[in-house]
Amino acid sequence: MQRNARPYLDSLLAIREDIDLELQEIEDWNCCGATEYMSVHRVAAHALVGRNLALARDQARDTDLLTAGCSACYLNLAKTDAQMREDAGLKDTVNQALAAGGLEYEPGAMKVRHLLDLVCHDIGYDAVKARVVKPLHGLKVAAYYGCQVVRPDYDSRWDSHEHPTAMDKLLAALGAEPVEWSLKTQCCGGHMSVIGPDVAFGLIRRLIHGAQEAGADLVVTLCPMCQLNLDAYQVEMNKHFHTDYQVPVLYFTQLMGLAFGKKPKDLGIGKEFVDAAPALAKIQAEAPKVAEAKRKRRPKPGDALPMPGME
Amino acid sequence: MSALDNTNTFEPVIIGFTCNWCSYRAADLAGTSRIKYPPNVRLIRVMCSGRIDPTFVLKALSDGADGVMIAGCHPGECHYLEQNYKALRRHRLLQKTLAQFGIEPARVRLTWASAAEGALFAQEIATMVDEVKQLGPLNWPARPVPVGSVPAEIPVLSEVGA
Amino acid sequence: MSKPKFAMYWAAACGGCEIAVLNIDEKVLDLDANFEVAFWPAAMDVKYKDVEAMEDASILVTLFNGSIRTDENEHMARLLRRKSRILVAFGSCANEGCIPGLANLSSRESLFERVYQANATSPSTENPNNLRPQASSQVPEGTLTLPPLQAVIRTLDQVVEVDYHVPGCPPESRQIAAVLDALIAVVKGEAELPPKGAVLGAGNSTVCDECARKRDVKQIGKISRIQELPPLATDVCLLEQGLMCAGPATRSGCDSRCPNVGAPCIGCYGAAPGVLDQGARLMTAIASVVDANEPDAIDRVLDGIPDPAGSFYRFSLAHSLLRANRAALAEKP
Amino acid sequence: MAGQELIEQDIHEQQLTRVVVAACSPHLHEKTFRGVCERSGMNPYLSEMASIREHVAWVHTDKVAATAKAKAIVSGTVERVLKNDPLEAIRVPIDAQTLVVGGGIAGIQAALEVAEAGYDVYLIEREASLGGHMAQFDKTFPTLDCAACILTPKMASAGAHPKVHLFTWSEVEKVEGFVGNYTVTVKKKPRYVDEDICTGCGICVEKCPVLVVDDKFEAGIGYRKAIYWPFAQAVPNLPVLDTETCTYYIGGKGGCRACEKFCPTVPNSIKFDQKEERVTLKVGNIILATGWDLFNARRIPQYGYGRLANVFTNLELERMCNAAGPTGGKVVLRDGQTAPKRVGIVHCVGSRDRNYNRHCSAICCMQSLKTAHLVKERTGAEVYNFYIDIRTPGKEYDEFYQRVLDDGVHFVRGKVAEISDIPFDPAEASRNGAGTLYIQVEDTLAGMQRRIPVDMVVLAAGLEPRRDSSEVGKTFGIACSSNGWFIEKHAKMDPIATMTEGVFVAGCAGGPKDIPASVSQGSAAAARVLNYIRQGELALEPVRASVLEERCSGCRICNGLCPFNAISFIEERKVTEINAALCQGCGTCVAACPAGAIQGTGFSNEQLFAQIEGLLRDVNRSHEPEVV
Amino acid sequence: MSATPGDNRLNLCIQCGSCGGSCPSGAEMDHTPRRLFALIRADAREAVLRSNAPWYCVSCYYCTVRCPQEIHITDVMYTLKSMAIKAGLFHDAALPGFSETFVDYVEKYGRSFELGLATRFNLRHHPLSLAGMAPLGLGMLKRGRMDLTPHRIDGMAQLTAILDKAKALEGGLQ
Repeated sequence: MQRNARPYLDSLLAIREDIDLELQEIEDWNCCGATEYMSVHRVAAHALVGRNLALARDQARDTDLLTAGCSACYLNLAKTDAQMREDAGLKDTVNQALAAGGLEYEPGAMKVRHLLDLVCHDIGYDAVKARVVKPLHGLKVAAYYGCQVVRPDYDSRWDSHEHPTAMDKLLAALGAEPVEWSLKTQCCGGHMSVIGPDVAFGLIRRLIHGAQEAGADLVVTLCPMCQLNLDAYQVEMNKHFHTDYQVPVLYFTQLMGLAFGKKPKDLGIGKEFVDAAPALAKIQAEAPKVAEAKRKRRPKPGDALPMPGME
Repeated sequence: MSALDNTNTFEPVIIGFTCNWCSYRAADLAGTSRIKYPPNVRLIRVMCSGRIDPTFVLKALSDGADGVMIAGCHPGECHYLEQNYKALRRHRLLQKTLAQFGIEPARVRLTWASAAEGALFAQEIATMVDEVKQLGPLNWPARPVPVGSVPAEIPVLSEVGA
Repeated sequence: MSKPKFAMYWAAACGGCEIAVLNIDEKVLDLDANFEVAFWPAAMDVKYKDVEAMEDASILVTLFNGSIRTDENEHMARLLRRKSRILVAFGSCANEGCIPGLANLSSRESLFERVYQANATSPSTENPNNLRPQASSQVPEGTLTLPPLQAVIRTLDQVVEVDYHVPGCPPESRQIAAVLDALIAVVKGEAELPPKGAVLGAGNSTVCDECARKRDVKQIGKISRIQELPPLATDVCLLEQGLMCAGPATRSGCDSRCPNVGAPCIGCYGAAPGVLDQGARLMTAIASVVDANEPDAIDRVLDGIPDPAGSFYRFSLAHSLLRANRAALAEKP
Repeated sequence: MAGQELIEQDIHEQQLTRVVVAACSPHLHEKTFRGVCERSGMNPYLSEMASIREHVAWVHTDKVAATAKAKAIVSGTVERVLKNDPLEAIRVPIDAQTLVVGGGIAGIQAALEVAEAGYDVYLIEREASLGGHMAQFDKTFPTLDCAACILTPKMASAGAHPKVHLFTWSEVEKVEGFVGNYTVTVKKKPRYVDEDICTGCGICVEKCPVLVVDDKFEAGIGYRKAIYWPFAQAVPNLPVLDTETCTYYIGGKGGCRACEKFCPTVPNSIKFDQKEERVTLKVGNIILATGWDLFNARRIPQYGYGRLANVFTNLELERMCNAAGPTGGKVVLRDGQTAPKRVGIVHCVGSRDRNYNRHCSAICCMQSLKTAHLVKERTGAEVYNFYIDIRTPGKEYDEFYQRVLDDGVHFVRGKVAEISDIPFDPAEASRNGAGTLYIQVEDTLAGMQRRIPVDMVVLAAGLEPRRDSSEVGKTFGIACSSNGWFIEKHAKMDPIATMTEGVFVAGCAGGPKDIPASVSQGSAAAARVLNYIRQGELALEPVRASVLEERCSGCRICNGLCPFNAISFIEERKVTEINAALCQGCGTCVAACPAGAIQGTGFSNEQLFAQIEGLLRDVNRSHEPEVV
Repeated sequence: MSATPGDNRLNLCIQCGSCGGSCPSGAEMDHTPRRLFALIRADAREAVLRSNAPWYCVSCYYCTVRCPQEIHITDVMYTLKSMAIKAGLFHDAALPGFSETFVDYVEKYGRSFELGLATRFNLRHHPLSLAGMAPLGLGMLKRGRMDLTPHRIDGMAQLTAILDKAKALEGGLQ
C-alpha cells in the first residue's frame, strides 16, 4: 500500500480515528505471492503467507484480527489459514517450513478479515453514519467488489458471492447513491493486464461502460489491483479501443474521508489517472429529494406484470 | 516365545457387534456368496448400532477378547434414521478413553456396511484380524474373585450379645 | 450383658471417612451405648497383635474404609474379614478405589518417579539424592520395614468377601447415622438384616433425582471447565450449561450437594444400582448427546474433556471393568 | 419337516424351557422356529438361533478354527437364551378413520380411494382450496391436456364425497398416540366467512376495493382482492379474507366493510370476528401428502431473478400460459404487452447443484420442454433450452422431446453461468438492441463459450422440500433425509410407509415426482391404510424399551435421542416414559441411559452380557482369575 | 495425473460447463476448464499441460463458487501450472514467465516490484509492447505510486530459509 496504492493508505490513515480503528502494520511483512506464487510452488506459497500470519500472531496485542486492504493479500491470508485448518498434512508441512525460520503458526489463531468487512460488519453502518459531516448527496457511485474478497469466501463473511451489498450500504450511509448494476463482482482483468492485455482491456471496458450506463459518476473499489486496472489501465484501454471513457475510480476509504470532512488532498485524491474532480463536484450540500416511495399501483388492463421483489 | 513367533501363531478372538438391518445382513450375504474370511470374529446381533453400549466393549475386552468390531448401517442410512451417529459418537469417546488404558485404537474398530456389502464386510474383518494380529494378544487379566475367609454363615444379629 | 464389638479401620484412604463418622455428632454416643469399640486406630490405641489375638468372628461389624494399596492393607483386610461377622466396605475407597484408584492409570515405577525423582515434575518434591523408600533397610538399631506397594490398587471386595457397601467420598453423615440406627435396630431385635451385598446409606436412583436444577432435552455443543465459563445460571442443569457433570450416572443419596451449590457432580457415590461400570455409563450418556455427527465435529466437542478416563472414572476406576492401565496390570503384584 | 417335528417332540417330552437352533441366519428361519415353539406351547421368544451356516460353514476354510467358532457361537446363544424373558407381541386395534394431510393431487387421490372403500377420511389442506400445485399448471406433459380439466373433477368429487371430511385453511397442530389410535389436533384458521351460510355468490369479492399482488396462486404475476377466491374452481367454493391487506383490519377495524355491506345472505356471511378453532380427530392411520415448495430463484443472484425484469420462473410461465391466468394465456414480457422474440429456458435451477440442492427435481426437463413448446406455439419466438442432461424417462416422454426438437427449439448443452443485462462490448450492444438479456454459457458440445441474446428467460426452478418439513416431520414422528424430504421405510421395497407405523407418505413429500407418480402413490398409500383397517388390529414385535421409573432420575439424557417421538418426559413426576407402540426397539436409549434405568426387551443388558461371556468361554487367558 | 492436485474432487465433474461459461477469459482459452477436466480423465497429459487455459485463469473464483459439484477449480488451475512448469510444457513461454519473474522478485526481496516486474517481463517476452506501456509506468512514478528500486525486507534470510525448506518438503511430496 505504501506505493502503488498510496491514496488507499493515506485515506485509511486519515479516517481511522473517526471509526476507532486501531491499526498496526505487520513488521517486515513479505509479499503474499499474489496469484502467481501458488502456480509455481504450492507449499512454498503457503509458507510465504504463513510467515506473515506467524509474524502477525506474534506481534498482535489484545487482538486476533488481521486485516488486509488488498484482495489478493486478503485471499491468500484467508486461504492459507483455512487450508491449514482443513488439512492437517498441509499444516504440518507449512509449520516445518516455518520452523526453518524459527516461526510457527497455529491455523485459526488470527481471524483474517478484509478492511471493508471490518468497517461494514464490526464498526457498522450506524457508527459510520454518525461520523458523516459532509454527506455525499447527489453522488452516484458504482460499488465494485471484484473477485477475491467475496470469493471463494472461506469463512462466509459476505452475504453473496455474486451480488454483495455491504459496500453499497456503506456508501448509502455516507449519503451517496449506489447504482444497481450487474458487474459488481466481475473480473477487472487481474494479471491479464500484463500477460494478455487484450483480454484485460475487454474486461475493463465492460466494467467502465457498465458503470457509466448504470449512471454512476464514479466506481468505488476495495483493492489496489482493481483500482490500478480500472484507473491506470482505463487510459490504456481507451487508447486500445479508441474510446474516451472518463470514469474515475476511488477507494471506499477516500469517499469515507470526504464524507467525514477530510481534505481531498489528505485522502490522496488527485493521484488517480482519471481525474475524479468533475465527479466530486456533483456533491450537493442538500440531500436530493427522495424519490416517492413506491406504491403498489392499481393495475389497469394491459398494464405491466408485477415485478417479483428481491425477498 | 519371542514376539515374532507370537505374531505368527497368535489367532485373535474378536467380538463383533452388528446391527440387525445392515451389517448382520452383510455377514449373511458374505455367507450366501461363500466369501471366505478369517474365523476370528464372533458376531452378536443387536437391533441397531445405537444399542451398542461402551459397557459391552469393555466387558468383551476384559473378558478376554483381543478386539471388538462395531458395525452399523452407513451414516444417513440407519434403519432407525440417525442412531448410527450415536454409535459413532460413542466410539469416538470410547477410543479416547481406551487410549488411557493402553488399548490401541485398532482393537476397537467401527465400520459401516450395508446389507449389500458382504464382500466389504468380509474385507473389513480380514483387515481387522490382520491388524490385531500385528498388535498381539490383549490378555486382559481377569478380575480377582475373592473366595473363602468368610465365616460360613452370618448369625442373625439379634442373637449376638444376648 | 456384653455389648457386640465394633471396629473401624483405615487402609489406603485420606481419613475423611473417619471424620465423617465423627461428624454424626451426638449419634456417636448411641454407637458407644450399643457397641463395644474393639478396634478403631483413629480413635483409640489397639495393636494389630491384639486384633490377631481375638477369636475369629468375634467382632460383629467392621467398617472398613480405604482401598488396598500395600501388603499391609491386604493383611488387615484379610485379618478383619476373619475376625468380623459383618464386613462393611465403607466409603468410596473401599468400594471402588476412589481418587487413589486413579493411580491405576500409571505403572508403579512411574508413580515412584513422579513422587521421588529429584527433578520430578511434582513441585513439592525435594529429594536431591534420589532416595526411594525400601521395603526393608538396615539401621544401627536393626531392620526397618515398610509395607511394599502393590502393582495396582484393589477394592476391598476384590480382596475379601464384603457383606455391605456404604458409598460416598465420604459417606454423608446423615446417611452414616441412618446406617448406624439400622444396625442398632437389628441389634435390638427390632429389624432384620438387609440382604447380603446390599448398598446401605444411599438412594436407588441417580444424583439428578435430588438435584433442584431444571433439566431439558440435552444437546451438547461444547464442554468446558468451570473456570472457562461465564457465571452459571443457578437453576439450570450444569450439563446443559456445558459442564461435565457426573450426576446422571452417579448413585443418589448425597442430596445432590455439589450441583445444588453450582459445582458439578464428580461421581463419588459410584454407579447407579445394577450398573456394571459407572464410567461407561457416563461416557455413553455424554457421547449420545453430543451435538455433532461428523467425526471431526464430534472430536471438537469431546476435546472439551481433556482427561476422559479421569473424568468418567474419577472414583470408580479400580472397580471398573478394566480396573487399570494395561501396563500397570501387567506388573508383578 | 422332520427337524421341526423333532423339536416339537423334544419340547413335549423333555419339558424344555428354552430352545437354541444352531443352523442358518435368524433372518431366514427365526420366524419358523419361533412358530415351532409356539405350537408346542412354549413362549416363542424363549428360542434363539445361532447362525453357524452363513457365519461359519460357508465362510471359513480352516475346519478346526471354524468348529471352535461354531461352538463359541452356540455357547454365546445358549447363555443368552437363558436370560430371555417370555414376551407377548404388542397388539393394537386400528381405528377405521384416516387422516390425509395435503389436498394436492396425491392427497385427493388417497382420500378418494379410502372414502370409496367406505371409510371416513379427514382431508386437511393448509390453503383455502384443494388443488395444490397442479391447479396452478396450464397444460400437463406429455399429452398437453389441460391441468384444470383433469384435476377439477377430482377436486369436486373429494369436496362432495360423504365420507371425505374437508378441512381447508387448516393445519395439523399436534399428533398424539400411535398406529391405530392417533389423536390429531387440527387448527382451523379464520376465513372470516361463515362456511355454513356463504353461497359462494362472489359479490363480496367483486365489491372489495383492494387489489393486491397474488403471490400464491398467480405466482406473483397476477392480482387478487383482499377478500378473494383462492382461484376460480376452488373447492370449497368459498372466499377467504386476508387481514393483512383488508382496509378494515389495517385501519384498526374502522373503514370499508364493503364485503359485509353487499353480502346478500341472511344472516350475513362475513364474520369479521371469526376466531381460530381447534378440532380433535381420532384416526387410525395418517397419509402425508404435503407436497413441495418451489426453489427460490433469487438464491442464485447471477441468474438475476427479482433484479432483471424479464427473468421469470417456470411457475410464472405456467400462470402466463394459462388462459384463465393474468395475461389471458398470452406469453409476454414484464411490460405486459410485448411478445418475446427470443426466449431462453434454463434447466436445473437450484437442482443438481451442491450449492443448493443435490437432487434432480425430476419434472423440470419435461416441464421445460412443455414450456418451450407452448412458447413457440404462442409466440413463434426462437426458444433455447439450456440443459445439463435431458431426462425423459416416463411413458411417451422422450417422444415429446422428439416433438419439441421437431418444433425447431434450440438445445444448448451447458449449465448457464450467468444472465446479464449488460453487453460485453459496444458491438454486442448494437447487434442486439436495448433490453436484451445475455445468457452466458459454455456450449459444451461445441466446446466454446457462448453469449446468447434473448428477450426473456424462464428459470426451471426445482422442487424443494416444504420449508417446514422438518417441523412437520417432528409432529408426525417421522424424519427427513439430509435433503429434507421425508424418509420412507425402504426406498425401493416400501416407498409408501415410514419408520413410524401408521404414517405413510405419498406424492412429492417423499421427493420430486410427476403427476402420474403422485397419483399412483396416493392410491398405494390408501391401499396400505385399507389393509390395516381390514385387519382390524396390528401385531407389533415386542422388542421395546421401557423405563424403570424408580431408577429414572429424570436427567433427560435420553429425551432427544428417539427419532420416533416415543420418549416423553412426565413433568409432574420428573421421570421419562417410553410409549411402547411408538418405540421401534432400536435400543439407543437403553445404551445411553446413565442410570441404567431403561430396559430393552429382547436385547437386554443381561442377555448381551451373557452372550459375551458365552462367546468368550473358550478363551485362554494368560492370567487365570486370581483366587483370593 | 488426475490424482496430483490435493483434494480436487475432479472425479465428480459432470461436464456441465458452468466453469467454462463463467470464465472471464474463457473465450480466449484453447480448452475450457471443463474440457481440460475431460482431457485429464482421458489421460491426455500433453494436451492438458500445453493448454493456455491455466495461464489465462484470472483467479476470479467464479468457476469455483458456481461449480455445482464444488470442485476446487481455481486450485486445480494452480496445480496444472506448476505441473506444466515442471514438465517444461508450455503453450507460450511468456505465460509462465510472468509467474516466474514475480516469484523471483519475491524470493530476492520479499516484496514484489512492479516496475522491475513489468520491465523485465516485457523485455523478455514482449519487447515490442514495452514502449507502449511506458507512459503508464511514468504516470505511476509521477503520482508517487511506484518505486524505482525494489524494497528488500529485513528478514530475507529467514524468508529464504523458510522457502527453501518448503520447496524441499514439496519436492519430497512428489
